[in-house]
Amino acid sequence: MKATLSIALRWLVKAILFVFVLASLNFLLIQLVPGDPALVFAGSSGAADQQMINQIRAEFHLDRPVWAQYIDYILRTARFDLGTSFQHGRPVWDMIAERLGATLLLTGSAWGLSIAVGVALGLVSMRYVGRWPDMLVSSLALFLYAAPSFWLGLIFVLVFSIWLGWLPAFGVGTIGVEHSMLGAVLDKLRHLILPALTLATFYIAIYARLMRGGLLAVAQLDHIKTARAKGVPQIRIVTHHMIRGAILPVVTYLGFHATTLISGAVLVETVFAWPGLGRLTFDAILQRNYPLLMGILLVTSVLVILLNALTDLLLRAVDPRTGVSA
Amino acid sequence: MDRRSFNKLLVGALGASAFPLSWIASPASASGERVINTIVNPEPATLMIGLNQQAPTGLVASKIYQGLVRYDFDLNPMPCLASDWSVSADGLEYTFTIRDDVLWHDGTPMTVHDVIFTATEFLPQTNPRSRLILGKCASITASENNTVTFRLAAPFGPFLLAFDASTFPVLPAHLYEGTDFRSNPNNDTPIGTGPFKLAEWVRGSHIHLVRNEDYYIDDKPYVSDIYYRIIPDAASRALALENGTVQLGQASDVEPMDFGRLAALPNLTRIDRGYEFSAPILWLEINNRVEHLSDRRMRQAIMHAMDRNFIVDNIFFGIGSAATGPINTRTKYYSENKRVYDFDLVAANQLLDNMGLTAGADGIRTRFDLIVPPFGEVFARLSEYTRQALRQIGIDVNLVTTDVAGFASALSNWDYQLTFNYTFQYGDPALGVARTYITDNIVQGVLFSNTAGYSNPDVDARFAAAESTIDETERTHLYEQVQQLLAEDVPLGWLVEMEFPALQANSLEDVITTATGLNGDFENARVIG
Amino acid sequence: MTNPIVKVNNLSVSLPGGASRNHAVHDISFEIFPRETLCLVGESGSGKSVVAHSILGLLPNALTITTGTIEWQGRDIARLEDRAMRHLRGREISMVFQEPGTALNPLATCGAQVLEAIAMHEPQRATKDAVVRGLTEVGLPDPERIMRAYPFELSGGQRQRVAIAMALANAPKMIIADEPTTALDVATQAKILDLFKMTQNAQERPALLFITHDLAVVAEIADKVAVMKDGRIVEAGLAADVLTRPQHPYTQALCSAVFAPPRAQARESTVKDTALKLSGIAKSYRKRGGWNRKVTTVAALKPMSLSIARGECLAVVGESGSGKSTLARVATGLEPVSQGVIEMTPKAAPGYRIMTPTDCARHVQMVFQDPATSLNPRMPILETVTRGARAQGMARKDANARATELMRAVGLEPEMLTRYPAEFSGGQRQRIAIARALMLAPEILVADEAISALDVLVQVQVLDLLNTLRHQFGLTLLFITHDLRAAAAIADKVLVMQTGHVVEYGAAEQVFENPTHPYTKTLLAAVPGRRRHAQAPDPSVSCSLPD
Amino acid sequence: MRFLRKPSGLIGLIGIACLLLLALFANILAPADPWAIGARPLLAPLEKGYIFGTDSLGRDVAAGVIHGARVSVFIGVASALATGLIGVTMGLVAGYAGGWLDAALTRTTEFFQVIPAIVLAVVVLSFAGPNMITIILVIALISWPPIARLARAETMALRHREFVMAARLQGESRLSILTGHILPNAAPPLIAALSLSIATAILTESALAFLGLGDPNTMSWGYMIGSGRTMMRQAWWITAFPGVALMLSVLCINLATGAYSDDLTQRLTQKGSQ
Repeated sequence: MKATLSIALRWLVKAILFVFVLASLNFLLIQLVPGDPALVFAGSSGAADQQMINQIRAEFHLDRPVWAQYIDYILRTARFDLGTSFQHGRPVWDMIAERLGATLLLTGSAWGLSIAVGVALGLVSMRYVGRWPDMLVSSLALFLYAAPSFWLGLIFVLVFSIWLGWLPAFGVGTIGVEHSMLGAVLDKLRHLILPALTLATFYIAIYARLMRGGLLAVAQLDHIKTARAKGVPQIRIVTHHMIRGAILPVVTYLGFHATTLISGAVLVETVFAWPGLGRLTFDAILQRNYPLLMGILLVTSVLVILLNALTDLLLRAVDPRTGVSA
Repeated sequence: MDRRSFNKLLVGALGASAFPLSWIASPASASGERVINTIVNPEPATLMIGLNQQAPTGLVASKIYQGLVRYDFDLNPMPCLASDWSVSADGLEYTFTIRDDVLWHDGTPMTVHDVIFTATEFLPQTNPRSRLILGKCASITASENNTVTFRLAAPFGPFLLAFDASTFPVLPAHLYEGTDFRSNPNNDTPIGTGPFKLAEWVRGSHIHLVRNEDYYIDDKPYVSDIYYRIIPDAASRALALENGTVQLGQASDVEPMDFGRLAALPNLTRIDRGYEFSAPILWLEINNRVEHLSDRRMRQAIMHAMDRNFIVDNIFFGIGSAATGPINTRTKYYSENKRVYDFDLVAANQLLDNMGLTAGADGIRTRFDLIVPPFGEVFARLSEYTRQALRQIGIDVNLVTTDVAGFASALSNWDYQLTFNYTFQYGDPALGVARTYITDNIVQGVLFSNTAGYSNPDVDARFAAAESTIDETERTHLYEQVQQLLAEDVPLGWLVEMEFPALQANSLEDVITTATGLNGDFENARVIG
Repeated sequence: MTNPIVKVNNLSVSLPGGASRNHAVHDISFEIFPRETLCLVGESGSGKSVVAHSILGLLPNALTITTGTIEWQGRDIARLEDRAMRHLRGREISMVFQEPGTALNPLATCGAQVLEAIAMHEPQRATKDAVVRGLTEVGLPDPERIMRAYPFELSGGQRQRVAIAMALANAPKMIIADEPTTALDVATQAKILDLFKMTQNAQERPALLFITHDLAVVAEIADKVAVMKDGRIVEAGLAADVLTRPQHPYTQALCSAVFAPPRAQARESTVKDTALKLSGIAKSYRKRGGWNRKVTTVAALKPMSLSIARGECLAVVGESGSGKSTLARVATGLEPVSQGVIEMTPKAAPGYRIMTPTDCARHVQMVFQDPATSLNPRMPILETVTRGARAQGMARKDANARATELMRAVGLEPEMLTRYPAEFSGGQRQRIAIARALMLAPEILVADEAISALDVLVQVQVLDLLNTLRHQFGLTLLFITHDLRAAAAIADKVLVMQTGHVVEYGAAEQVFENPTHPYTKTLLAAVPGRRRHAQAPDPSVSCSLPD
Repeated sequence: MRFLRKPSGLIGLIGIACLLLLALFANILAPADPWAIGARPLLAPLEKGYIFGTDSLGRDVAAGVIHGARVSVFIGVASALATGLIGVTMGLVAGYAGGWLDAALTRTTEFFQVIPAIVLAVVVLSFAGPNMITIILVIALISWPPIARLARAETMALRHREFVMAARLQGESRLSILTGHILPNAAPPLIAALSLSIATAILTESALAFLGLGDPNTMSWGYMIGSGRTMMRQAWWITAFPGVALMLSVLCINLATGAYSDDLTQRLTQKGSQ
């Protein structure tokens, strides 16, 4: 037990150090972006004069030297105080919390959808390798991989909500309409289908190809021949001997996919008016909203580290060898 | 961990994420028959209208707060919180009689003290436009029987046009006096005197206003709920208007292309009133300090080269009309009597030849950079059109894109050659037009000032004179001369008189009754559906 | 006579187009009687493994049985469809494969895999105790731990025992063993062969079809033997007859290639100065702990000292994991020593001095084990051989000339220099590796298992080449091997290592004739073919290495 | 080039050939400047001889698609090369050097992955202004980490190979070993990954243009999709045709690369040299 504790501790220290370095680099990165938030804030209010701009600059602490701002930022981050957003005058935590729900719902379901459908397609194409289902799945995967997600989203909106009118084209839920508990959930799901599908298409293709490649590779390993020599039927060979090995590349990709989960969906969020963190990040940059942007980057990176740790654990669970290899 | 448990993990992950906390509470709402659903875009930063003059805040908060007066379509003042008003003969004293039967949303009675506090302490600190106008008052005093007197240092023609809800929102002294306005907790729960109160604000989704039961006009407002829905994407907003989920929207909510189509739909009508107070002009911003652009003939050639009707038809899709000069036809003192530049490539090339700018082998006389304003598709198409139009008279235009912050700093620090810009005219040239052309408003680092760097003493003198007299005929005469002078110098390439018509479902009535249009307080709005 | 349990008659299996020959195996016939062991022997590519796989229908889909039948207890199973064949596999005929490392499912515990073997055919018997019994039968010490362990946590020998336990799980009538001991080192090989023999004398012992390339193993275990070459059976019969009186010339060549039991010849030992001196050297590795294991340090080489005289050949023998390759790596400077000093005395400048990296390049070179990866597949031979010399500043013209000269020295035509490694056989590639090593005229040549990956006949040729080159160029040879027979054939001195330290050192004939250390004795005893010989009727008439 | 025998490889190559032809001879195929406002706006496809119709300013969509090919191919190939340059060097050095340098380079790779692509894009583009060069730089900065990880894995696998150790023993310098031995053997999988990154680069460029971060002076498919977005209902062709062109070219690149890497893995497993 003591070993795992020290390992966990070491991992924690490494994670904190990584976040600290990240926070500092975020700060540096954003200072590089030209343009002055005070001007943006004043500009968009339709009328501004020098006094107002100075007033804003003072209020946003932009008048203090950069290094002072940096020290202040690091100290506040250590206390988990992400400061208040310039334009909205509201604590960054609240703004992220509101959007986090929508983001996790969208990217989470897209993530789940892409794994489920991707792995299933991989299995189907393996089962009928060389025959028409395999060709169909491979070309479908290539098509999904090639289609630009935002263009596909627009086509989905054009077909499913404008021409056919089956699904709502935007937003997260119909507002101002009387809902029972179940009705609300159903309504959210109806709104979720198109954006989640658009976001998932790209990754469905990847997981299908990874799964198919994984299965083909495992099929050539010796222990499959041993299993056949033991008289194990083909179905059981696939389920008990092949899938677990073939899922390894899929699980390793999960780690990489996790990094894009949080703010990778800005395109889909733009097309479907989905109030997620991706769109918020994009707007925050345009408005040079430093505290909000740095808050999002910090939360994203912490989440990514946690997700990576999760996928590592998953990888260890699936393949005990990873624990030992040098 | 075999396949079955892997799937269980998968389903579990999906299930957990489907019930995030902040999502489940979907708002109950009153019966549907007296409800207005409309759009606000982008989501306002705050609803405290005293602190923030941005458009979305004004759109929503104008139902919660009220000014002393409101203006009819011809910009004549009408009673609001002030039941009556009088102007002294010498134009120096304006006395308003304040209603004594008004309650704040939290039940406290609204008094003269609130007006004095708003005029002397709150607005000068937070609203640059009010600060400019209130700064002209020598004294602001309350006198007996509920009246407030504004004593001007010198006569100021358009003074009466400065007391609507956006320029002069009356604010609750009992909540803000002696506090730091910006960090006052009440900013999250706006308390006004208007016909509607804030019920709920779900960030990223909608703002729900509900009827003010103790409004000082008994039977008003007729509508029970207003929902401002936050829809970031233009195509989605157009769809909302089309399928009726939203009954009210304005031209800037959708792309010009969609507006024409939506207006033609049976369930929607186009309202061409309600933007007289803002009535902006869109112009090609020309940095008069840049070589060649400082020469009047180059600017005149550019005016000749831009086909303004093509722009109105194909970029604004009919929402707007060709601009002829610095003052919008809907603003006071507009005058026809000035030089107008029609679309004439021969004249344009002639002017450039006179300047001695001969075209090189590739047909190019000179090059300019044009910054594409990052405010949507209209400006992108406009920039692309300008590049092709000026290409025909030998001027090669290189487009430069940037984001809001880049645009703001380039424009205010004069770090540009060509771009586009527009400002609201607030009904009177002294309020919205003069600031763009007078020499002493050339201030670096400030937007909406004389960024082009144009300076003409004759123009300065006439603007100053017109501002400090209340004699209508003299003001009309002076502004006519200003328009003639500016038409000769062409400091800016006036292109389009922007219009902001509203789109209203047939189920609504009397929604737009004032010159501020959708920024009115919907006191008379009615759902007849 | 009871009829044979399996009868293969004129079996032919076709190869896909573009292969070296059109048939993997052609017109193969043999019989195996109950409780009898038949050995199929031949070099790699002779088709012996194809025969084994075709019996159980495990041929890769590129190969198909074209003619012939395989009768199992009177029924032809050559083209049996999968469902019926599955009833046979693992129940009546089971199979053990060559690579213990990959034959077991890496992601499942050994216990689960043995249990599965039983559960496939007699679910009611598939209990924990049955598995424990199976594992103890194959001589695994701690069956409880082995059941829960994953294959990668066991040694090669243990993994092969688990594979055999799986094969014996349902008391099959026949076991097919496809080179089960080739990947193991000598001592473990001996134990596994004993295990197979032990299953032979059980009362209901299964027939055994044993595939191998090593005649010594045939001598150890076979009742009958069939010798295969290029897909045909060239000779077959009782093991004793075929081994002692080989008729077919190919069998005779094979027999002669099997080295005589380690009876080294006396060598003239003119004492010369010491070429290489390793004093008090040791080497330990820091193995990075994984998720829940701490960082551990492994002492690969415990402190030892050693010196090699100029022109002498020292053979370092020991099982895998004994530290002999680490010694090679350290001696060539490929890896730094944890402690101790390595000194050498180049011919040109006598007198000891500490070996520096540039010394390695000029004075010490190495020939590696696996011909497939010892040459860069993407580089023509000329470039591979001359690149090192040119890096040391030799002009292109001289380097090419020397390369041509060395190619002849190692018995290859210089025109081959322009070709790529893929176009050469294993033996040829090892010759090229030797030519590359000699390019810089080193004084010390280290051969780390240089011949163990080659076929028997080729091993002999390469060993002869090393010997002749040693004398021709006056090289000092450090020959590292696990095969005592090869060591005996070439070494002047022998050093025996066990788990990182030296157990015995001395002249070759002294160590092989009367070893002092018990470990050396067990190693010698484990050399296959040696003991059976003892019981052979006429020990003098045996395969012995013509001098 | 045996992979041509596979149908997918063939289709892919033919597609790429057409794309290159389109890109190289753009001004011959469509002499009119794609930005020129020549005709009535919003003509439907095939109306008045405009096969793909015209957009909201009356510009010929077909000319746009053809000239767009040039931009996409150029940016695709150039950013793939830039990605390869950064990724392979980082991967090789990290894989071969090991120790603290490896740790440092891997941390940098991780950092570039954690930072959302959009933030990186805006920082670079607003700093240096969007033009062809900065867009290529941005795409390279976004997509080099996966290439670096692949190159590092390949190098670490090859580092302990016997022919590398032999080269070290022969006194070859690190650089000569990296370029002579490691790179040629690591090349095939890297080439497959890099050709895939051409496809992703084209997609990323179109995404940047869609978000308004593209180069305003170049007619690219992404720009056309973005500009037609708001008029999807009345003028679907403005968005549809560049979208289809974009998808077809990415599809062909994937087909060809897929066939090449399948053939490659087959050759490697047959030879069983690994």
